[in-house]
Parts: sequence; structure tokens; C-alpha cells
Amino acid sequence: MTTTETPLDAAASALSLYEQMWLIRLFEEQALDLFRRGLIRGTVHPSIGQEAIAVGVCSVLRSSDGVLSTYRGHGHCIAKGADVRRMMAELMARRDGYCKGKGGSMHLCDPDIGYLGANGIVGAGMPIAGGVALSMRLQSRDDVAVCFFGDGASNQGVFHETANMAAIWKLPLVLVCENNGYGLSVPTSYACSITDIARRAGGYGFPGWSVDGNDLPAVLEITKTAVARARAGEGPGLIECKTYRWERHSALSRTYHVDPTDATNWSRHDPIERFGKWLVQKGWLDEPIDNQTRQRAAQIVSEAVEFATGSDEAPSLEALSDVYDNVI
Amino acid sequence: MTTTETPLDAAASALSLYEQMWLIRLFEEQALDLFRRGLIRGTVHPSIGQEAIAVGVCSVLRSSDGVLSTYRGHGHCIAKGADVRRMMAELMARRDGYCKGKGGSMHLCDPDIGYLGANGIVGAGMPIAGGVALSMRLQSRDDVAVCFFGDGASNQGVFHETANMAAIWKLPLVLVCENNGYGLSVPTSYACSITDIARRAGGYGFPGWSVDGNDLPAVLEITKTAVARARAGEGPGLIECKTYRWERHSALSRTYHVDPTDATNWSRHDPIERFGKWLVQKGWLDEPIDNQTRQRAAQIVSEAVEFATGSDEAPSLEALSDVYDNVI
Amino acid sequence: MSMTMLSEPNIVPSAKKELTFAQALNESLREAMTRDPSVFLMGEDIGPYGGLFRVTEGLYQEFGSQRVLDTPITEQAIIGFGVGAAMVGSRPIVELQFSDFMALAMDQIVNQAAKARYMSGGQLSVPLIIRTPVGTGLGSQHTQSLEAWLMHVPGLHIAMPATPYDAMGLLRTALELNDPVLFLEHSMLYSTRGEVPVDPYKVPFGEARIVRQGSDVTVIAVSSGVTVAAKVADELAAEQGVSVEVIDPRTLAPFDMATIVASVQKTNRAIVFHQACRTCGIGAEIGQRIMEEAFDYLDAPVTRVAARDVPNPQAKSLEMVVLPSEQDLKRAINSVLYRSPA
Amino acid sequence: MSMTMLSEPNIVPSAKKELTFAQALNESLREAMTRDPSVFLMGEDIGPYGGLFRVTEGLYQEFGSQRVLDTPITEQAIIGFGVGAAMVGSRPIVELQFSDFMALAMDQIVNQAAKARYMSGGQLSVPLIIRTPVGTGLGSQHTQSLEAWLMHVPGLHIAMPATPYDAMGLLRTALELNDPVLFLEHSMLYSTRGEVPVDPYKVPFGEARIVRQGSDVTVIAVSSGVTVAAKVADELAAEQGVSVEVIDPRTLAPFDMATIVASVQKTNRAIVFHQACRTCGIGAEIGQRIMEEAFDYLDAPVTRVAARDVPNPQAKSLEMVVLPSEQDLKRAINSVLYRSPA
Ligand SMILES: Cc1ncc(C[n+]2csc(CCOP(=O)(O)OP(=O)(O)O)c2C)c(N)n1
Ligand SMILES: Cc1ncc(C[n+]2csc(CCOP(=O)(O)OP(=O)(O)O)c2C)c(N)n1
Ligand SMILES: [Mg+2]
Ligand SMILES: [Mg+2]
Repeated sequence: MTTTETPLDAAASALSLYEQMWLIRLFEEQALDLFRRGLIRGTVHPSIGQEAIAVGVCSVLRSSDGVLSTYRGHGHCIAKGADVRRMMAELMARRDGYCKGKGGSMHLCDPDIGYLGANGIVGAGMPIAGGVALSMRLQSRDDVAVCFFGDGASNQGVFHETANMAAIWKLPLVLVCENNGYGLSVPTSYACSITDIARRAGGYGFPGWSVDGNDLPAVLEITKTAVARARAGEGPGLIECKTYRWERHSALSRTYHVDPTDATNWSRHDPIERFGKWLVQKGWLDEPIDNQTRQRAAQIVSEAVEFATGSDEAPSLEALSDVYDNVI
Repeated sequence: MTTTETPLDAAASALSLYEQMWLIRLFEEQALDLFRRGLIRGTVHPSIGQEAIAVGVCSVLRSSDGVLSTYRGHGHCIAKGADVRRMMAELMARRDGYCKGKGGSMHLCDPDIGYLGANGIVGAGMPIAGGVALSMRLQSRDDVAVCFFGDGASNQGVFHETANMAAIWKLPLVLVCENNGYGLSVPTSYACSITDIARRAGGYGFPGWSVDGNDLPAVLEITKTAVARARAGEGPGLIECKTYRWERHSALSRTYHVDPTDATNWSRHDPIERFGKWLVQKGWLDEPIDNQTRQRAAQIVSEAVEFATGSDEAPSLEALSDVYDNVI
Repeated sequence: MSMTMLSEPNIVPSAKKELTFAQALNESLREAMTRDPSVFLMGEDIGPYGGLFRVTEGLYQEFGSQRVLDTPITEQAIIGFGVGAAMVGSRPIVELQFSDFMALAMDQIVNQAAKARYMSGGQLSVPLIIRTPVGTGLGSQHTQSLEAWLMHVPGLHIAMPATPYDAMGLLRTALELNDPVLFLEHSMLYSTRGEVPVDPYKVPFGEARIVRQGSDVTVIAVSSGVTVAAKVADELAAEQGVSVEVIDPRTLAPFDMATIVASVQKTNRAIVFHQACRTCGIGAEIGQRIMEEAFDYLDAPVTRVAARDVPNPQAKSLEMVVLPSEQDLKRAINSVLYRSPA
Repeated sequence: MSMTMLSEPNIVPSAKKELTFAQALNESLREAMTRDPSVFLMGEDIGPYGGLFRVTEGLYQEFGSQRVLDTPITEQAIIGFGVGAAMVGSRPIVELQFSDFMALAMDQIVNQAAKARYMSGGQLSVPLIIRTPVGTGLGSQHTQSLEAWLMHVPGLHIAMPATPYDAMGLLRTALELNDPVLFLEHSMLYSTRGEVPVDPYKVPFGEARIVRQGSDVTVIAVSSGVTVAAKVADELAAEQGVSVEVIDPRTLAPFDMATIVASVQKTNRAIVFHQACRTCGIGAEIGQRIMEEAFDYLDAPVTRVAARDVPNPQAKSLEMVVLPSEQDLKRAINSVLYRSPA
């Protein structure tokens, strides 16, 4: 695709983004259900309500671009092109999971498509993404590295260190902050000293953009700009996507929102519904297509569950492998 | 002193600042000499050329205000009111040193005057200062905490974390960045993504000021403003003092400046000379007074060396004490 | 109150109540904050939410936002702020949400908190308590047992309570120490119940608890391992007539070596049981010290029952292989007794 | 080249040259960068300045600013960037200016670099080398020996070379490993000289070196302690006729236990000598493992000669008390031999 084209220029590609959003939504609803039924161990951090960011951002990436993500990363993983069956198998701790059951939801990973890993440590993906960007530069690739992280993570020291280092080296790094209003139980308005996290880019001399994170075309557009700059060697950028976390922090958490009516209000901004309307306006979506899309997504998810269920539980002996590569 | 008065309003207090600057300069020249002669172990990080910052900032502080400093901290220590004899004894690893020889130059400390310690870890004093400020608030004291740190330290993650936390809690914290153009061998222009570090304050929603760090009255004035805000509960501030490191990084380092003519140019901005001229213009300084001032400073330093030399070397058994307070 | 008891020795024995481990901690925190205005709490989600494991529940509501401070997610600064506040007269009790996150704050814990007193020649004190859970079941980055790192660092106190009684009593003592205390709480323990006296009591640091007397072999267990060891001991007594002495050091620094040595002098055999990785875990230190101090009494090498040297996997089927089990402990006991397992 | 040698066994033995420890590292780095374009260097003051201990001297000038990267003073990001770059095909060699600063980067070292392969089920590799000096003489925050922390973490390789020969040979091997390597260099060693073959050679990880044969007692020493131990051994041989075997494990992970066990089976006595604090140092692990694997051969408890459990003081008169000395080692040797020192 040329610099000007986007997946929003044609019905087929736009609809495939829509389907991706549904796939994420249904995958996570399914995962929460499996957790409740005791079929997933550990926990699950749903990104329900934030699907436009994952899909919007990843829609302008190549598979050779690198993505670093978080425990709230199913959406990024799916949008980057992962095999949903192997994802589900990993959540269910099966041999055919991406990480053979060693990682689980928090450590999903598929390097072949440039999905370089979710992360259980808030903020830790940022310098790793910086290093990926550095390596791309050293290899003279025009690929970029993208790091997803939360509003809470934007206060971590590594954010600052990474931003500064990426700036002085003008690295092809795009920092995508999903500002969903909370870090676990703590409101962003309490924990973060400024309202627009994008403004922090000013402290490093690169551009920062705040965007409505529930508006897929808007997210996509800004990402295109940031990624194009990065590919062209013009250095890093920071995109803040304002969104909302509908669900509890993770399947293990107590329900908690400072203002419970918030959630209701935000659900009116359902990113999927909004993108659906956009597609309808374009004349690309009608009810039958909509139904088909959802059904296809649902089908993929249920096939994933079937696949995972049919896979053996992670075999005991695997516990001791993959600590080192070399047997010296 | 009321909010409007400063030590610059009267000859005596202004001259005492001038004397402090000389004391710092001569103390450090002496320390470097002692190091060269093998009488100081470890190393010595001189702040020669940066005296206006230490003296200017500390001149508006009370002894109940807390100061956190760095390995390049002799100036801050002296300006906060420390006993130069015990400082020298510490550098020379004597029993009567501030830390009984355990700390040395890098860990000078005198809590009684609010000098809460130099630090060997770049940036580590910042969150500690934040905690001091927090405790002052919790104790309903109107004291402030001041943290000195370098341009290099401004890139450390803790800078960001501290700034954000101090901002959301509106703590009485004044961050003083001594931008001396280098972090060890690395030019600030290379390592730091923006020219005016003070601009980073914008990322936290509190004020930042860049000031000529070799101009004592300017430093003092800005500090007054920042400290007054902090005392009044208006939250933290960041002061960037532009200055220059004349000497090598530490007595152990190879000489290194990217542009050696830099140093020559900067020496024209000798903060002591400049403040001397200011005093002359005020009519408060003439040659005899100048000479007396220097002689007094020199006298204090040589008494300090005498004191230190007369003190026993740190007694072996002391090595094992002060690990814990409580013997349980 | 305990003073009163001493002067009235004939009244009814001190009343008891049952609490969970989390409640015991919660009560000690409430009590400390009530008694001492210099105590305050700081950490992630410890405010209105009450802490991930409910240890601070209700305290925000009771003591307000100035003394129960929710923090941003910035572990290094959280500890650093604790260090600074402790230096100037406060007694911060800081929570790290998982002990794995110590890795983000080791500079403040090790280079600052632990060394401030020493480097300053005794001028500075850092009476900072860091509470943090150790766990299982959440994968490689949320289940590490890193107490050996801490035990390697002079200047730190380390508590690893195994019961509500010890949790409460050790926390009371921790609040009287003038040096940093790492208070390691196993997440599997939070909901366990136990009796604690209604009257205030303390558990000293550096005093091991003999959980169960025995004569054949000494098992040194910590934290959540103590109950497991006691259970195994009971089973072995019943099933095989083996008499196991179980000792819980309760604190790792200071460390009560005397009680362990006395036990080994009696049993002539020792096993250390812990959830941390085997290599360079505390089992190495304890085993080595037993060898140093009771060499002539040992009839078998001190043996470690510990986690395999791999990161902790998420899958249960894998984690079971990695973590030391009751079976592993039984096997080890039989092995040091040179018996074939029944 | 060594291949050539093998096929021409009768030519003159490989030529040697004398290098300092720092030069040996410098040459290996140059060689690696020349051979492998994926290798790059990153760290504080490693560029034009050439590194605090001159290990990277000349490399910036030779390979340019894209492959020899001076960094800001941000340890966590330095390691994190190394992790990321290593994941996608680069081979970063990162310098931490002092190993104490690992405390700032433990999350990236332990939670990321060490576990990436495992958590991803073997999909990710992190071939990252972290070089960092251990030292003395610079006070509490610049002289810690923290190798035991690292040895406790599965997924890391750890090298502690004691000679220019090993520094060069181990670094060459490190460059072929696909997992993170911690390369710990003692600052007192940098200027020491030694012979190295002109032809390329490698020193494998996990193969201890018997520095000196002996029959009365085995001393396991690492890093700068190896020369000290060898000297003490020579002196004791001359002065008291005691025959000391000195073993340098060279790498802590993997760890060559077999060589040590074989030695102890011969000498029946062992001492571990290291600069790190005694408690929970590597001496505990090594001692414990000797007990586990050679219990019946031991005529005395394995003994540790290590630093006292206090932070390192700045004053020489104090540091001498804290760090283990030649005298301490001699005393310990006599003690395990149940001899009164001459
Ligand atoms: C270093 C670290 N600290 C704390 C946690 C526990 N924790 C996991 S997610 C989370 C909230 C993160 O908030 P944010 O960055 O806004 O991302 P979100 O969860 O909202 O997507 C916390 C506190 C962690 N995993 N890692
Ligand atoms: C965490 C850490 N990293 C590196 C060092 C080594 N070091 C000491 S001072 C210094 C330069 C600091 O530069 P800057 O903050 O500008 O302060 P300056 O020395 O110029 O006063 C470096 C790299 C250290 N002491 N601590
Ligand atoms: Mg959030
Ligand atoms: Mg500087």
C-alpha cells in the first residue's frame, strides 16, 4: 500500500477491520467466561471497549514491524495477525498454545508476525520496543516498533528513559498510550499530573497527539502519520488514545470504578458500534453483512475454543525446557 | 527574613555568600590536591565553576529545609551550613569525619542542618527528596525539600516518577538541575533530547525555569520564587541552572571535553568573579575586603585540613557498626 | 495491656479471636496508625480499593487520603519516597503489589534504604516497612520468591510470617525497628485463618518458632511452606512413624541460627524447604550454616527441597513440576533418613 | 585458524602475546564487531571516552557512532534497549558502568531478559551481553559483588573471568550464546597482564580451571580472588608445606560442579573465597552443593572466606576489615586442616 492508501479506502479492507474488532470483543468475552468456569488459570485482562486502538494502530503496520504489548494485549495480538486458536490454547494452558502454556494470557507472543510479546510488568515493554527500533535502524530496515501501554505506565520511569533515548537517536518508535481512565483502581486524573499525556512528548522534542481512542478512523489516521514519520527517519512519536475500560481491571479484580455511571456513559461510545455507523454511512455495511461479520467472528472464536480444548494440557516435561537455548 | 528580603539586600549577608563561594572553591581545590597527594581515597567530584548554584539556592533555605545532593555535593554541603572541618575529615577518612570515614566524599551527610546526604547513584536523591517533602507536609511543617541533580540525571526514570508524584500531591519540592554541559564524558547536547531541561516541567503541570547558573543573584531570585510557592502549598518547581564543569568529571577521570575551548570560554563566566563584580557595583566590595574574604576562606580550609590531619584514621572496629540501629 | 496481665497473673488467660492473615495485617496497620501519627501507608491501589489482597481495606476510609496514599505505578519512586519520608521522622509502610516488582526498586531498597545508616556513619535512620506478596499461579513475572536477594544485603530486616499470629506480632515489632524491614507475605496465606490473642503481643525478630517437635529430622520451612511441612510431618508420623521437627525462622534477618543448630544436634539431619529457586536460595545459606555450626552432628547432608531452577510457568501442569511438593518433601525426608519411602 | 593448526600438528606452538585484562576485552570486542555486523556496543561513556576502564577504547573511532553508542544515564532503558535489540537479530554488548547499577535495571535483567525465552515457550531469544565491573575502594554504592543475585535467576549465563586469557576466551564464547550473559569484570583486574594465544581460541562456559594442583585442601576462588588464592597457596606451600588446590569456576552459570567435587574427593576439604558479603553469597551455594555431592568425603565443614555482612566503607582502614584478606584465607585453610597457624 502506498503512503496515502489506508484500509479505510476500500470496503473489503474496512470490513475486515470491523471483523477484527468483533473478533477481539468476542474472544475476550469468551476468555472471561472460560475464566469464570475455571478453564483459564491466572487471570485475564480484557480490553473490551478499547478495540479501536488495537485495530486502528495495527492496520497501518506490516508484519515486519515490531509490536510490544501488555497483559491487556489480546487485541493487539489479534490485530497484528495472530492465530486466534493458538492464542486461546495458550490462555487455556495447552501444548499448542503460542508459549506451550508457559506464558498464558500475560505473555502471549508471536515473533513471526512481529508480535514481540505482552508483558506483565507495567511499562517494561517500552525500552524493549526502543531496542527493537534501534535494531531496525542498525539493520537498515525501514520497519518501525510500536509499543502499547497504559496511562498508568506513562508515569513509569522507563517511559521517560525510553522517550529520551528514542528522541536523541531519532528512532522509528511509536509510543501508543491507551488512556482508559484507570490504572487498576486508581483514576488517571489522580495518578497522572496532566490531563493530556500526549503533552509529555514536548519534554523530548517529538510530536505527541491526543486522539479519541474509540474512533477507529481517527486512531488510524494519526498512526499513519506517526508511522510514516518514523519510517522516514524523522524519529519517534507519542499517540495518546483516550478510551475507557469497561470491565474490571482483570478477571481476578473486584469491580471498581470511582464513578460507576462513567461506564454506562462510555458504553455509548462503543468503538465497534461507532465504526459500524461509519461503515454504514460509507454504504459498506448493512444488517446482513453485519450479522455475517459477527457470525464469522463468533465462529472463529468457537473454533479457537474447540482447538484449544482438543489440545493436550501442557506436558509436564516442558516445564524444564526453554530456559536456555544452548546446551553447553 | 520576610518573603521579600534576601541575603542580597544587605552588605554583610551578601558578602557572606561571596565568602561561601570562595570557601567551596578553595575547599575543592584543596581536596583535589590532597587526592593527588594520595591523602584522599576513592575520588573527588569537584563543583568548581558551579558555586553560584549551591550558594544561591541554599541562601534562601532554612536549616529545617531538607537538601538531597549528589557525589558533586561539597558545595551544597558547605552552603547548607556544614562544618568544613568535619567534611574534610570525612574526605580524609578520619574518625571525626561526618560519617566516621564510612561515606567519604560521595556520601557526606549532616541531618542536623538538613543536609540529608550526597548520593553515589545518579538520580537517586530525587525520590528521596520527594519523600522528605511528603513527610514535611504530613508533619504540617512549612519546610521544603530541595534536590540537586545534574543534566545527566534529568534523563533518569526517577526524575519522571518523582516529578509526577510530587505534582499530583502538590509537594513542597524544588528540583534543581545543574546543567553543566556534560554527564561524565557525554555532552548534554547529545544525551538530552531537549535544550532547556526546565521545559520538562510542562509534562507535569508545574513551572520550570531556566536560569544562568553562574549568576548568583539570578539563581537566588528564581529559587526564592520556587521555594515560596512550595512553602505556600502550591507544589513543586523545576529550576534548571545552566553552568559549566571546569574540571574533569572526578579526580579519577581522564581529562575530557568534547570542545576544549569551551572550558576556556566558560571560565570567563566565573561565577565568583561575576558575583564579585556585582558586589563591587553595589559598593560592598573593594580589594581589601576581597582579599580578606579569600584569606578567611583559605584560613577555614587550612584549619579544616589541620583538623582532619589531627584526627585518627577511622578505627577498624567502626567498620562493623552502624549497619543496624536496634540490637534485637 | 500485657503489663496488666503480668501484674494480674491469676485472671483468665488472654482472650483469643480468629482472624485471617490479611485481617491480622489489617488490624496491625489500623492499630499502628491509631497509635502513631508518624505512620502512613503508601502503595498502588491501597486506598479506596483496599489493596489487591484487601490488606488495607477500610483504612483509607478511616484515616483519609493523607495517610493512606494511593500512588502512581512507579515502584522506584514509591520506595524512594518511603526512604526520604523515613529519614525525616515518618514511619512509612509501603506496599509493593507483587514482590517481583522489587526488581524495579532495588536501587532504592539496596543502595539507599539498606545503606543510608552505614554510609552516613549512623546519622541517618530509615524506618521504612515494605510489605509485599510472594505468590504462585500467575506466571513468571508475578510469583518469584526473591528473599535470598534481600538476605544478601546487610542493613535490611526481613520477615516472612507464616500465620496470622506471626503476621500481627512481627508487624508490631517491625514498627519499632529503626531500619528498613522487608515484610514478605505469601498470597496463598492471606485467606488462611488462625487465632491471635486479643491483647497486644509482639513477636520478636530473630526468634525461630518450633512449629512441631520431632527427633528424627529437622525441617526448616518458611512462609506458606510451614503449613505444608507441618502437614507432611503429621502424615509421616502417622504413616511411617517418622518424627519430624519443623522450624519456622520467621525472620531471615536477623536469623535465629541457634534454634536450628540445637535442633540439628538432636536430629542429626536437616532439610530446608522453600518456594524460591534452589540455586542461591536461602536453603543454600541455611544448609551451609548448619554445616559450619553443626558439622559433627550431621548424619546426612543438609538437603534442599526447593523450586526447580526455571522461571515459574503459567500452566498448572507445569507449575506443579517446578514448585516443590509435599511428595518432594517426603522423599527428601526419607532420603536423609536413608530409608526407602513407604 | 585453530583448524589449520590441527591439520599441521608439527608446526611451532601457537604464538602468544601479552595483554592486559582490559586490552584482552577490547580486542575481543573489536574482533566481534569486525566479524559480525549484528554486534554493537551501548553504554555510558563507552564512545569517544573509551569507557571508564578503557575497555572500549578506540572502538568508537573505528566503528563509528552507530555501532558504539554512548547512552544517557538510564540503566533500565539501556538494558531494556539491549533486550529489544537482541530479540530481533542484533547482538548488543552493553556496559553498565558499575555492577551496583544493576540494581536500577533488575527488572529488565531478571523479569525480561532472563525469562523471555521461557515465557514465550522458546520463541524469543535474547542474546544480550552485559559487561559490568565489580570493584573496591569506592564506598558502599560502587563496590558490591552481586553475582549471587544473578546466580539465583534461571535464564542467565554468568562469567567472572580472572585472567586476560579467560576474559578473551569467555567473551568469544559469550558471543555464541543465544541467551543473556552477565560478564562480571573486577576493576582491580583491568590492568593486570597475562599471555594470550595470538590464534583465536575460546574458553567454554561451565568448565572450571584448576589454577593450581594440590592435595590438602580445595580453594574455590573467583574473579580477582583467584590470584590471591594462588598466591596464598604458593606461600603456604613454601612456608608450611601445605598443598592447596585452587579452582576457578570461571562461569557461575553454567557451573562446573564436577571439577570441584573431584577435587574435594581428593582433598576432603574445601574453602570458598569471594569478595561478596558472606550471607547468601555464592559461597553458600557452592558449600551446600559440595555437602550435597561429596558429603562422605568431607573431613571438615566447607568454609567461607568472604566479606563481612556490612556495606563497603570508603576508608581503607575500614574496608580492610570488611573485605576478606590473604590472612583470612590462610587462617581458614589452617582451620579446616585443624592446624594451628604457623
Ligand atoms: C511494575 C508493575 N507494577 C504494578 C503492576 C500491577 N498492575 C498491573 S496492571 C496495573 C494497572 C496499569 O494501568 P495502566 O498502565 O493504565 O494500564 P491498564 O491496565 O489500564 O490497561 C497494575 C497496577 C504490574 N503488573 N507491574
Ligand atoms: C546510576 C548511575 N549511573 C552511572 C553513574 C556513573 N556516573 C557518576 S556521575 C555521572 C555523570 C552524571 O552526570 P550529571 O547528572 O550531568 O551530573 P554531573 O556529574 O555533571 O554533575 C555518571 C555517569 C552513577 N554514579 N550512577
Ligand atoms: Mg489505564
Ligand atoms: Mg552534568
